[in-house]
Amino acid sequence: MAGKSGRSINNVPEAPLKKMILSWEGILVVLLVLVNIFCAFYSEFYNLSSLLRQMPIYLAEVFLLLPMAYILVLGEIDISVGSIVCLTATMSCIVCNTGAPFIVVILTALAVGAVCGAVNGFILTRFTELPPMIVTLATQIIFRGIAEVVLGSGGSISATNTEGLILLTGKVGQVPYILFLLVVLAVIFAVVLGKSTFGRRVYAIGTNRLTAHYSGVHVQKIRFIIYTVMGVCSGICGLFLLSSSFGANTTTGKGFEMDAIAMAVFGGISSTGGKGNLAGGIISAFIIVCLRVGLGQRNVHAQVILLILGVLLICAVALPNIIGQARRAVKR
Amino acid sequence: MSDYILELKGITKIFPGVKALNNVQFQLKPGEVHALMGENGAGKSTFIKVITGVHKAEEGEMFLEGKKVDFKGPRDAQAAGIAAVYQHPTSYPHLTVAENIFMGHEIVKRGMLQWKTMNEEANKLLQQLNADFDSTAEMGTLSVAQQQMVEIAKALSTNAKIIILDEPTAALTKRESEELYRIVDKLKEEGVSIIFISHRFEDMYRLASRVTVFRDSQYIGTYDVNGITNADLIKAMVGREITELFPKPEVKIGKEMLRVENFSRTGYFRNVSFEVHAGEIVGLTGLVGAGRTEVVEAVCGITKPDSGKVYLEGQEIHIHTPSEAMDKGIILLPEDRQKEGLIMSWGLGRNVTLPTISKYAKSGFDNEKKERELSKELLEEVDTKAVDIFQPASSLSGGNQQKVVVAKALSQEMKVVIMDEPTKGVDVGAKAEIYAIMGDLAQKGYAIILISSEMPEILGMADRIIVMCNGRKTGELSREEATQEGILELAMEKGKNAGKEAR
Amino acid sequence: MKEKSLLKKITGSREALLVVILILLFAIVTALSPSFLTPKSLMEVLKNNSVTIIMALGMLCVMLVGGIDISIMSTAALSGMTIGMLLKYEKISNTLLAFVIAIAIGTLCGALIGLIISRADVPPIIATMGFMYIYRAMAYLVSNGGEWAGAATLGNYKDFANKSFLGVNSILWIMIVCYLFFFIFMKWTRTGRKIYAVGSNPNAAEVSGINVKNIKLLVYTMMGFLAGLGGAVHVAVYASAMPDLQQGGEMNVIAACVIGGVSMSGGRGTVLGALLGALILATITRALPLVGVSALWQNMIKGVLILVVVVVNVILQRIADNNALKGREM
Amino acid sequence: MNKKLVSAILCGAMVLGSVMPAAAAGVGEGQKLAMVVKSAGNAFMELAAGAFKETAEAEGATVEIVYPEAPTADAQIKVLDNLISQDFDAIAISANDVNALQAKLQEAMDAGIKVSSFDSAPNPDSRQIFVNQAGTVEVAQALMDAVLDITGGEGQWAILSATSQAANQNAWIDAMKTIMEEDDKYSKLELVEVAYGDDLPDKSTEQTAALLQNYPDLKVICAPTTVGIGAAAKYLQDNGAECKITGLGLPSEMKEYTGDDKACPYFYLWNMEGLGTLTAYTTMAMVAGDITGAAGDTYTAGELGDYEVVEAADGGTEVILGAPMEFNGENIEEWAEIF
Repeated sequence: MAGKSGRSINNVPEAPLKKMILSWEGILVVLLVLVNIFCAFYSEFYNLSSLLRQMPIYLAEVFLLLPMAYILVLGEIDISVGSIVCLTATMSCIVCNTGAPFIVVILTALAVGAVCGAVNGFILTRFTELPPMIVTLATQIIFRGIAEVVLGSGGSISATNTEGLILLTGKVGQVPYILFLLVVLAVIFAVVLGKSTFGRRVYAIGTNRLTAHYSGVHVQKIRFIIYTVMGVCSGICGLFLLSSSFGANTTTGKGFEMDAIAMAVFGGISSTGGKGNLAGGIISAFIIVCLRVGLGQRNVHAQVILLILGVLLICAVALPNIIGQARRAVKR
Repeated sequence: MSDYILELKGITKIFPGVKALNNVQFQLKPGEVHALMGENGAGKSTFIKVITGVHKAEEGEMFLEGKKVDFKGPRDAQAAGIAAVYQHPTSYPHLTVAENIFMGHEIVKRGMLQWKTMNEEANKLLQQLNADFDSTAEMGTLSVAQQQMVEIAKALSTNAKIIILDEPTAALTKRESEELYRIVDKLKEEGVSIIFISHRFEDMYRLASRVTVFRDSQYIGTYDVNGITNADLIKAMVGREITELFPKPEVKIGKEMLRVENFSRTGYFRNVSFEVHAGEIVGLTGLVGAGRTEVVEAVCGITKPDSGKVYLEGQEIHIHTPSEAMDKGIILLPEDRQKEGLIMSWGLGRNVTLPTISKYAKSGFDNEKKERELSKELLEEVDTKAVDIFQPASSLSGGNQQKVVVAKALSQEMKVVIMDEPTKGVDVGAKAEIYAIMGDLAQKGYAIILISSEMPEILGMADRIIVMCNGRKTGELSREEATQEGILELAMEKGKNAGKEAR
Repeated sequence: MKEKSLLKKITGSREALLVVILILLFAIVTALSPSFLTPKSLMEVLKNNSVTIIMALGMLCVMLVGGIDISIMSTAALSGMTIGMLLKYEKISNTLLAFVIAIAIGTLCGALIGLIISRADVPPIIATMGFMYIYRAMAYLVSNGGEWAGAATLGNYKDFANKSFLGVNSILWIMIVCYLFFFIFMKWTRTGRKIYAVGSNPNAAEVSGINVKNIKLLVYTMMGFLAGLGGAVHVAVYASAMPDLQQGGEMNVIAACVIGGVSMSGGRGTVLGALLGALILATITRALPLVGVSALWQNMIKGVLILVVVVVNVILQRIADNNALKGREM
Repeated sequence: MNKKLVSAILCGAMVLGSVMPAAAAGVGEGQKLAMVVKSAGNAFMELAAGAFKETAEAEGATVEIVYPEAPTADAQIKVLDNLISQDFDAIAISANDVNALQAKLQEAMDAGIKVSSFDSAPNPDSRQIFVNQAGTVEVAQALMDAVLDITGGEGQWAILSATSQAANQNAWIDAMKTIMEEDDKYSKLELVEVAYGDDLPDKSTEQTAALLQNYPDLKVICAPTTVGIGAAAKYLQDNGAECKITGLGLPSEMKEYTGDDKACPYFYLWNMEGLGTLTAYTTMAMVAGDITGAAGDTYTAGELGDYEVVEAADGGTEVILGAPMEFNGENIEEWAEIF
């Protein structure tokens, strides 16, 4: 080739260990340990078994975090998930009450979730001009609205056939099934996002959508898939909520979208797209769960807990920026 | 009173980790057009931003009409009569032309903006520039050339004594450039001093009386335009001699690779047909907005054509998505490197492998080792000036970014390579290298389509030249019969075949 | 030239389109329920949606610079609750003073958000999500954990919403003043145009000497100002202050702006558009129970209508663009 | 690094959040009781919670009032999980949903925690007793009679409820419908609509306005919810409407609107503080083993007197505080001072 200067370009990455310790995830792990130490001192009831016992209801929300991380990496947002949770819980409860085999109930939840997610995906990929925020805001109202219609004037449905649901709340020793399922799914989602070609393309779309399109990435297809998976995971969340309350009502899952987004952002996944990874999101989810359990065990006022979470959230994003700015200022 | 209207001495500007300007100097005489040249990354743009107060220099002094000045921000420079027209139009697409012109120095009475007066004033300025649009038009609906005109009108509106034009012709076609020359001449007559940055030698010869050259953040020298040869100037800029700018190899033209028939897309192009053969470089030219880019984007599945057929090696193919085009070996190097070609915040390696990542992945999971090796190999093949494959694409100069785009194309199995303005904003040294790569690809037997607005480039590299005008193919010239004038005539054949006159 | 004037017509007629939609809505609702189109009924629509209508102005500014603020209703709750408690415990009794305090609190809250967003580069959705929790929690703390300030404890303040000046209800006056001010501010002042400039092209704004950070600070502060005012108006209109007032209402404000043609990516949107968007939303809310839609179906239909309005907007825009292309010379 | 600061702030916040118990001697000596309310920021609940805490602490018990983060069943499940971890002796709860808490409350009962409920009952399987503020039928009867009285015996009326899933609201509405069907004297009354204001002032106002526009001859709106009655009363009074309002509300909220010439001639409520006190005694009696929560149990609730556990309409058991109180133009001033 002409003009060849024989210049060599380095392709050996930095030592991964060093990178890992200095990363946000490293800091989060330390924080997780600190939070647990703090909680153990703060609440006399805080121990592994109480944590494991109280965890399931919180973990149900973490299922939403997994695909939400993908959506945030895309640079988008889905605020309809809480309503999808409500609708899936409602529909699967109805199916459950007909005495259908439990597998049918599970499939119903997943299918309803998938359909809702696909509706979001369809509108968003068909009308790419529309911002996800406004579309999912509308479907948020619609999905919960459908649940309200289905639930009728009581606004609540209770499971009469709880056999299968009890199965879901089972435990191995002290460890609830939900934790196993969550860990398995979390590993899958994290690896797919971090290591697979699919994940790489998601980052490409989130960083520069146009370049991704020109480079042959199926932008709309990937968006559609992710929104649909978001729906499916909402279905899983709905199923576990159903099993923890043996019923559903019009407020089921309200505000879950914000919780999931908060966990992801706290974990270093930027809402502007293209940045962060699921490991951080999952660690931060556990930090938040542990903190809520620990504070809750001393009956700290719910609003105070939310206040603390709000402060933490802003600090987590603002402090690194402020420190970075200060560092740059000092350098100059 | 000093001889110079503007003089800068010993300017040093440091960005975190880089010395962007190292002890440079510059003198501007009243009423002269002074060209500022140098390769990309030589520090020209930073220097301009120091003059206009956007950046503050760490060291050095600046004198305006002999008086030492110290700008705290762009406003101070504006107030002192310095106006700049930046390389990328710094316009507000959602606002009207008048607003864009008067942004920052609006006409205000009792705290209220005077829209009527501003619109009228803006129209006057636009008339001076022979603009064909109104001051109430929305900026985003204008063409790049028109936007450039607004920028110049903006500079005029401040009654500036010194106007800085940073690569104003980069996005302009020949005809539009002529228009710009006329405006600059007129400004000169009115006694305005002009600093002119450009990669085009023709701009410099046409306009400037003196030229200052920067290289590697340093001042190299100031020359009289009449007293310096092309070769010397290139040597000053690049630091070495470039023997041949257009190394067009003699290649035996092979069989037909790609044929496009009666391609149409409403509002963009109509009934476009052409073909490319193996080993052939076909130049596709015309004015900006003639539909060149739109045609090839439709061929590559980036947009959907309304009608028409595409044949690859004689077989009709149907392409619906960019990835289908790539699978078939039709590779597009897009026009806008930063927005379409590269992910600027990503490392070079990942950029190179983005289109091909799944080809060597193991059951959907990325083979990072192989990926790193492949990207190193490809980046070295095109001789990218980079330290490692992890550095972000944004850290490279324009020419090297273009090389990464080429490497990205090379990672795929190619049959037809479409290069859309591959040397836009690329300095002269890197240009030659890109032409060399192009020639090399042709020699290897790939069919190449070169889209370009630069006449010398088209004339120098293409075997066959297709000219488009207003969405139609207006002519086809062989290498031998092509002349600058001939191409221009075809490119401006506006309305000759079209039904009714525009407007 | 032809293409340009066509495009201009389309962008210029966005508001005209909204007016058409609004008139259509009015016509349909009136046909189904004639009592809708009476001055009294319309006045109620305005009054009952005054908080959304007022705050849409602030959201317009925030969205013009490409931001978003989901903490506004928490800010409103904090300021509304604070004056509610002050009035209840008779620390203050003057209506004007109450308004001033509420607005001051709102402005402070907004300024803090603006500082975090502009100085620490926190994405707006994250920063305002954090403050949504924080300010709401503070509203609870201010209310001593959940007291209400009811009509009886609000003294003269509660009568404010029923008073009229020059035959026009005081709440309507507030809206008129706000909209007039913003209409002039956004169109005729430098600062107003700077907001558009920052949203349209932040880099260019920086280069041309606009302090982008301060403009961002300004819009969130203005949003806070209006949120504080909204809190005070809520307390006046409903004669009660509760710590959970207007919870979830921020989405109405955002929806109003988007329906009104305000772009979420910044740069595009007008005061008139925000007003029309808010009015369309208000009409839908009002109309659903009026035309006899069963209570159970109301939410769902409201969601569908919002979706339909934004999708129809996109489709019309596409048709217009397509026509513009067809009109192009070849 | 920066996180240290954050945890320091955290510690501060948490210290604020915890409450030190006060010691005394009484029935509740050494008992650890928790009350779970529907949500924070509900003035109505605060009255009962305050009385509960005061009464139980006076009797020597330790009391925690716990607030879920949102007025939903999910949030209450999280709170219950926390309480089960903490070895409470009893939980008194006002349920956000009839059935949703069953699993958790059963888990609590299995762990030996006594579960009483007040204000809004969970289903019979998830509680040991329900302290009913006023018998459902009694409330419905009172409201029906008020409607009959205010309409003058005939005409249209409507109900403005809270949310469609509010358990107690639905129970009253159903009971009112039953009463209306069973007795001939209500035959000239026409219930035109049940509207839901979601306990939001703006939505309640909107619904009230819609009711008036759709049914110009509407004579009475019955709103068995505090936010709804307040918003509707304000709307009716501001507009000088012919239509009157009655229902259940807080005297302090309704003071402005109550009286013969005002929007609300009279309305009802039980003694919210009494409800808290009775819940406290009932809960303490259960923990002490004086009662099991079965029908027929009797116990003394301090100065409130003796109470007997009876069968509830839903198949569980309950104690009934007493008949609802009527608030009218004559006594509203006096009661508005109290709650």
